[in-house]
Amino acid sequence: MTNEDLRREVNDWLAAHWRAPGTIIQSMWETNAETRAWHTKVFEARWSVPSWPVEWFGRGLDDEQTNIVIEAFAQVGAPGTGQDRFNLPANTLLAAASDELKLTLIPGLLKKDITTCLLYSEPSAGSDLAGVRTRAERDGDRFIVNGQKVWTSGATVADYGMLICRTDWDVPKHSGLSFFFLPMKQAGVEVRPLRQITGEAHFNEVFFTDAVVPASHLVGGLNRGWRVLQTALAYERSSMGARARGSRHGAADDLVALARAAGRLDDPLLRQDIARTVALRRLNTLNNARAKAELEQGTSSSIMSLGKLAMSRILHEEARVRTAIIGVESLLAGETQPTADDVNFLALNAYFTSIGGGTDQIQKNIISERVLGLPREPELDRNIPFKQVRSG
Amino acid sequence: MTNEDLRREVNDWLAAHWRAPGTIIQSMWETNAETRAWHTKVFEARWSVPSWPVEWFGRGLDDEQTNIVIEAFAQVGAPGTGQDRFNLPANTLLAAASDELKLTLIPGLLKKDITTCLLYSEPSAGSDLAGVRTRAERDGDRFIVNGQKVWTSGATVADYGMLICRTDWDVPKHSGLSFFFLPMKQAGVEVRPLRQITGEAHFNEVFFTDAVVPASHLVGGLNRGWRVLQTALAYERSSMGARARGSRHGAADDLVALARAAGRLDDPLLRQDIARTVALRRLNTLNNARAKAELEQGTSSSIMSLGKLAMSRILHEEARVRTAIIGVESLLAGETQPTADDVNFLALNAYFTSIGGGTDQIQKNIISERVLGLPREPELDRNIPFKQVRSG
Amino acid sequence: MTIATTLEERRAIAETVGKLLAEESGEKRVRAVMETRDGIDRELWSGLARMGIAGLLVPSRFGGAGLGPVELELVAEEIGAALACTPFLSSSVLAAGLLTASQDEAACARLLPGIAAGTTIATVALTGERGSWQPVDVTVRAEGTKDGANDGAFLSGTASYVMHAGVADVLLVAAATSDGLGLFEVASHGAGVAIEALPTFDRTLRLDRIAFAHAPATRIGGAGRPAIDAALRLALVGRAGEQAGGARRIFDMTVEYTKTRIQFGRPIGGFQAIKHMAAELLLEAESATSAARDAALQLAQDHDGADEAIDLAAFACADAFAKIAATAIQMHGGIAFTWEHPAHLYLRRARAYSYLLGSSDLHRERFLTKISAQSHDGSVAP
Amino acid sequence: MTIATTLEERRAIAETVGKLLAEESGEKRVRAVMETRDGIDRELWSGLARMGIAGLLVPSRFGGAGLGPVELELVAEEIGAALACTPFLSSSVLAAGLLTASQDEAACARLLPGIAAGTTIATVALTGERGSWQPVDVTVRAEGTKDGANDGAFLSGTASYVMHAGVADVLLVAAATSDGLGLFEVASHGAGVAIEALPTFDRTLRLDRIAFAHAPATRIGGAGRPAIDAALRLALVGRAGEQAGGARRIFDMTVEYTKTRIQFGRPIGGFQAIKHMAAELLLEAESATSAARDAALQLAQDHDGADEAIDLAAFACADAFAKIAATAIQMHGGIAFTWEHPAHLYLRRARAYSYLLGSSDLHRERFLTKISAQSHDGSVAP
Repeated sequence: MTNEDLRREVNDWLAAHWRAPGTIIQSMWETNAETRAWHTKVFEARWSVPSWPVEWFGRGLDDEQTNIVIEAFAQVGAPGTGQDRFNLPANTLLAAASDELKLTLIPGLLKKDITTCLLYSEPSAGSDLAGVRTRAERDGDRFIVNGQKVWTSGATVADYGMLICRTDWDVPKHSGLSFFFLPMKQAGVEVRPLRQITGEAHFNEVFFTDAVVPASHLVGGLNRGWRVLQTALAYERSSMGARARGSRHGAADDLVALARAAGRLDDPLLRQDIARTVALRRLNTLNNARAKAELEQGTSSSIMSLGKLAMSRILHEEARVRTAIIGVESLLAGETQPTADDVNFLALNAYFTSIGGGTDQIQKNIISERVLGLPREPELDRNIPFKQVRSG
Repeated sequence: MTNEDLRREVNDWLAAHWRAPGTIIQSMWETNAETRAWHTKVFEARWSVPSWPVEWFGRGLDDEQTNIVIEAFAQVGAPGTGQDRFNLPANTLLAAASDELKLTLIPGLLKKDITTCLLYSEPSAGSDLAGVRTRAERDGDRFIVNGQKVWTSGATVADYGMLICRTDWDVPKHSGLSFFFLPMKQAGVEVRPLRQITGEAHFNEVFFTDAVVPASHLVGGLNRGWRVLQTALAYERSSMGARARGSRHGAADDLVALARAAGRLDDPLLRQDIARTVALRRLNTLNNARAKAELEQGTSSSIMSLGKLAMSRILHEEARVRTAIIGVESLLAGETQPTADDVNFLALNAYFTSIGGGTDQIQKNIISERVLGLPREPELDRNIPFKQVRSG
Repeated sequence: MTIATTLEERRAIAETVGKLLAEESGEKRVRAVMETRDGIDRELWSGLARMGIAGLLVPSRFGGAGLGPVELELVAEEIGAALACTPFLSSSVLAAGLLTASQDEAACARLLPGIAAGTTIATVALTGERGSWQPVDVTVRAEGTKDGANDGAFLSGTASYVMHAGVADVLLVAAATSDGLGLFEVASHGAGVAIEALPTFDRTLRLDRIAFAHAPATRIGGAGRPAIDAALRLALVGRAGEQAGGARRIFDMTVEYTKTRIQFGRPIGGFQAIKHMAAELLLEAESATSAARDAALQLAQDHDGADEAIDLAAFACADAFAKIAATAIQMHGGIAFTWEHPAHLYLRRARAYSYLLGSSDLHRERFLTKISAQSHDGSVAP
Repeated sequence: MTIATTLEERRAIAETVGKLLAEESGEKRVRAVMETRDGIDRELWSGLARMGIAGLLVPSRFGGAGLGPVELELVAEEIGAALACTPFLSSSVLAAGLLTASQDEAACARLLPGIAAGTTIATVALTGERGSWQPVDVTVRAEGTKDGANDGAFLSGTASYVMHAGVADVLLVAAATSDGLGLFEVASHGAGVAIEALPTFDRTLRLDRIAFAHAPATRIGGAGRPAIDAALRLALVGRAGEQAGGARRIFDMTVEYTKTRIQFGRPIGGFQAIKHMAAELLLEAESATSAARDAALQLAQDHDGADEAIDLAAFACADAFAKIAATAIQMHGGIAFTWEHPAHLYLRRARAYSYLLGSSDLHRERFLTKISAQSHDGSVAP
């Protein structure tokens, strides 16, 4: 099939099926009937994952052809394709799960019939994810899970949780971990909302008390969960560099507009601060574009991994400048004070990026080791049985 | 003797002996005839080290009484006393040397007949002073020294060098070091000036080729040099926090005057920068005063050790602001451009404080460990024979 | 107005206050009070009043302890460290300081004893919607008052960012008169006074906007400006003390946490990234303490350089507290991103106090104006 | 004026230049040249001219390569990385750019072939003692010239911070005329021209002050302002490229050093303090490269946003280079405090280029003016 044929086919299909959007949800954590219906259509027409093999719901297209499909969908604003590039759970399954599990879960994931959540962090394992203490113990053809996870988005609605947990305590920390797709809707799983410093509760704690996961839902093999997790984390990191949450009321996103509204756009100190901050965001955009271009040209790019670190800096700097712009108004908050509320919210929420998904400090370790090739630090707990590792 | 008697005695003595100063040198590294003559008078009248025991050139005064002597000298502007508090080599000897060596060297040091230099750093041992590789080997009643030192002030004129070197290669790094007072004026010692990034040559490299030091010049015992060095270093660090070198032409020390001269004192950005920077220097002064007061009241003070780190920040910040003040003029340098020359010199020379005498990074380690009690990092080379330690 | 205390006496006062706060104003209590309507801990305030803290600055002839800026600063360090919800800064510092400086004996006799006893809560309305705490920002105007006349005045206009007006018994209001800024006493529940609570980001602090519509008022003292300046000096010293104390407390909590939190098999305080952040913050914390204490001392000794020292403390303490509170969250990691962890309470306070009573930029500008005047004389090198 | 090149062609040009510089302009050579009176490496310049670099921007009909901003930026990265002592920026970018933009065919035919061949060194006098590179700063005045007349003019006044005037054959001078800013050609050794070398902090860069006293001059083109703006745009793209290249080179050298320097029994690059500094600098280095390349691309494509992109690159690259060069010294420790180590050469260059052709504050102010105009239209969100 020529590129021209393909372009025609996808455009024809979209012309025939795509209608002006209603309330289709883009979030990874949520779904609704309309979203499910459209994604099912896309799935059945094999547009969901164009580059995947034909036997696994795809069309076996190459990169260039996949781009044609993605661009065609983007042109009309239709979601659902390109999931071979961004659907984290589906990709994880394709790469590491048994054929049985792939067949069980992937169609639902691509059709957005199934939603997932991430069960990674624990109170005692934040930066050090390889130190998780949630345990899964074999019991015939299933595993029994006990322990606690934290910082889980979408846990209240998710059908499955992507769970990293310990299955062997007698080997070093990285060698005793396993990765499961755990059914969330069962008695052994309790979800409690976790209130953030912003006052919101977008995250949850998840408690497992003899929760059950079928042995068939193990991904990547017993005690081989660390590698599966690494793939999933790299994906999460690169996505955190490209986007960040806006404000609650939209009253403080644009620094120039904020300064103008405050009557302070002529303040020479603020002008320098604003220029510096707007520049940081532009530079990040330019970096990301260059990274993308370099990857497409086959050059490996060192820039990609910088995105999350850059975004953290951007968000904290913007927060500082916003506060300087509104000044004393930052003493206020709440619904009746949308500007102050946004400024204060964004200042606190910046920590979501500088701490969540690996702190800035962890990101710098990763960049210096994986991109620059600097030596790892001595790790005292790397080669001893996990049960001898200190925790606290 | 009452405090009143003491005050009278010292004032009477000064009235009888002190004359308006000619060219007395305050530097630790230099001396001249007038300096020697005055210090000899002070020494013979036992004012050099008032708190030292009577058998060791002092008067056995307590702290309060010593202060009376120091204040009396300060009031007329006479140097020479208080060497019990600031004469590094003399104090090192009193604390750790044999009586014979004390008698040999201390009088000359107090009288400023003898000058010294510090032989600590090596090309391969900068931050890691315990990793020095200059070796001293026993040969009867003397040691033969081979190796190289760097960053030595005053080496061209010094009579003695305070040398830390390795005397045992089969024990861990800290346990095989010895501390000597090495005679500098001998064939085995070659001094080569070292040009700094400022273009000046205030430091030297010192090369030892079968240099000889009498065994009697060993201080603190064989292989017990590390502790002697620690005492000397703590002294050096605290003194670096209190003072820093000014500019070459005195054209850029005062930021306000510099901005006024440049006609930019009304620039709102510079005003904030200058205020911030002047404040840093004031805060350091206040911190030092508080540290001194707390020490005098017997409270242990955590502030003292912050001085060098603070000074590093001050010097770099001042350099940044000075450059912003003169702007394009900073492209120039040299004798015909005193302002630009000072601004550029001070910008480069700031690294003397942020690197010399222990980098900022080493200072932060020390502060976090010794003041805040945070754990040391794992040290891979601490408990193995030094000859197995990696170098480079 | 200052009764000299010895160093030991000062320490004893601070220690006693610290002990009371540790017992009666722990985090749990602060969180409970901050959710109440009034936002102040009346029980704690009674206890502090019994110890003489409510009347710390009130001259002894009006029932106070008659102490000065040095003691104020030390007590403020403790109050700031605990984030105690009291009208200390509003009633005992700003209002008491303003009354004392007004030299209006009648007004002092009328109001100070109650303030010192903690039975009267007074507050001061000094700034308008711009919240600059600069005289030019006063938008309340007085009418019907004659020069020096003590009654018969009426106030109109708006004052904002007034601390604790909602719980105050007495409002002291700066208003424009025909002879410059004047001070007025207004009953908080009187006619023509409408107090609207402002929703605050730092819930341990309560602010109100007051609209005066021909509200009957009693003039206090003569020219208002010198008394206002005197009260603001004290309030800035108090603010600096609270900031230094708050900064030190959250810093200490953070360092302790890094000693016990284990990741990668060892305490995170052993990693250089954390160690170096801690060392930098120690310098900030110590500098804030030095600046606050020096400002207090200079003011107590009525030194020429007092205003300069107060400006320095104002921006140095504000910036240090903000930096320490912000970095503390990062050093804690995820746990400090939860509502239940106290770190964000300190960050909220640090942000609020960065603008309450004037911004750091403003204080830096003032500081530079002063030192550049000296530098021109050649009298002082910076 | 741009002959489109493919990505591969561009890379090939940059690689060839990089190879020549690695062979002919190593650190030792740079140090030798920087101690000479002229301060430029004539041998290297001949080599670069033979490769077409001296005439990179010169239209092919005048003997040049006829390339544009994108190729300019890539070559500048290599030149900046090597701290090569050449009149590239002064002669091949500023002067060639100014002549081309003047649309004065006669002047172009007279001067550009020599510039392209590297046999003529031209430079541009654009700024006065204030060194702002703003039109208001031009203090040279032309007399006796009629509108558009090409000769008979005389220049008086001072131009400063002129790159390489001491070795230039031809001076192109911006001067005030009765019809606004005009451009003039002056023989560097002609009557009424006094060139005084300024002692520079960055010895790889030479600057001069030129005093004109009724110096005979030939007018070039008509209105000077558009040509000056065009030349400055190119020069800022060239500067950004040199800065990005210099930043990257000293960064790479520093990272390599930390891998081999052993202290405490392991490479210092394994300590978090060093690792984290390196990670932060990588972000700075990559951002500088992105900014410089984007500015070049926007200018090449004549996009509306080109000026904005150039302003952004101007301050982003200047600040990144300054930060990287400064931090590199700290990361090296004592060795980089010696004259013999190359780190300070990069710091000197970084400091010099922070003000040559305009300061970061100025470019930020311009950038903000542009984006705030758009934000007001609602046309672009920043």
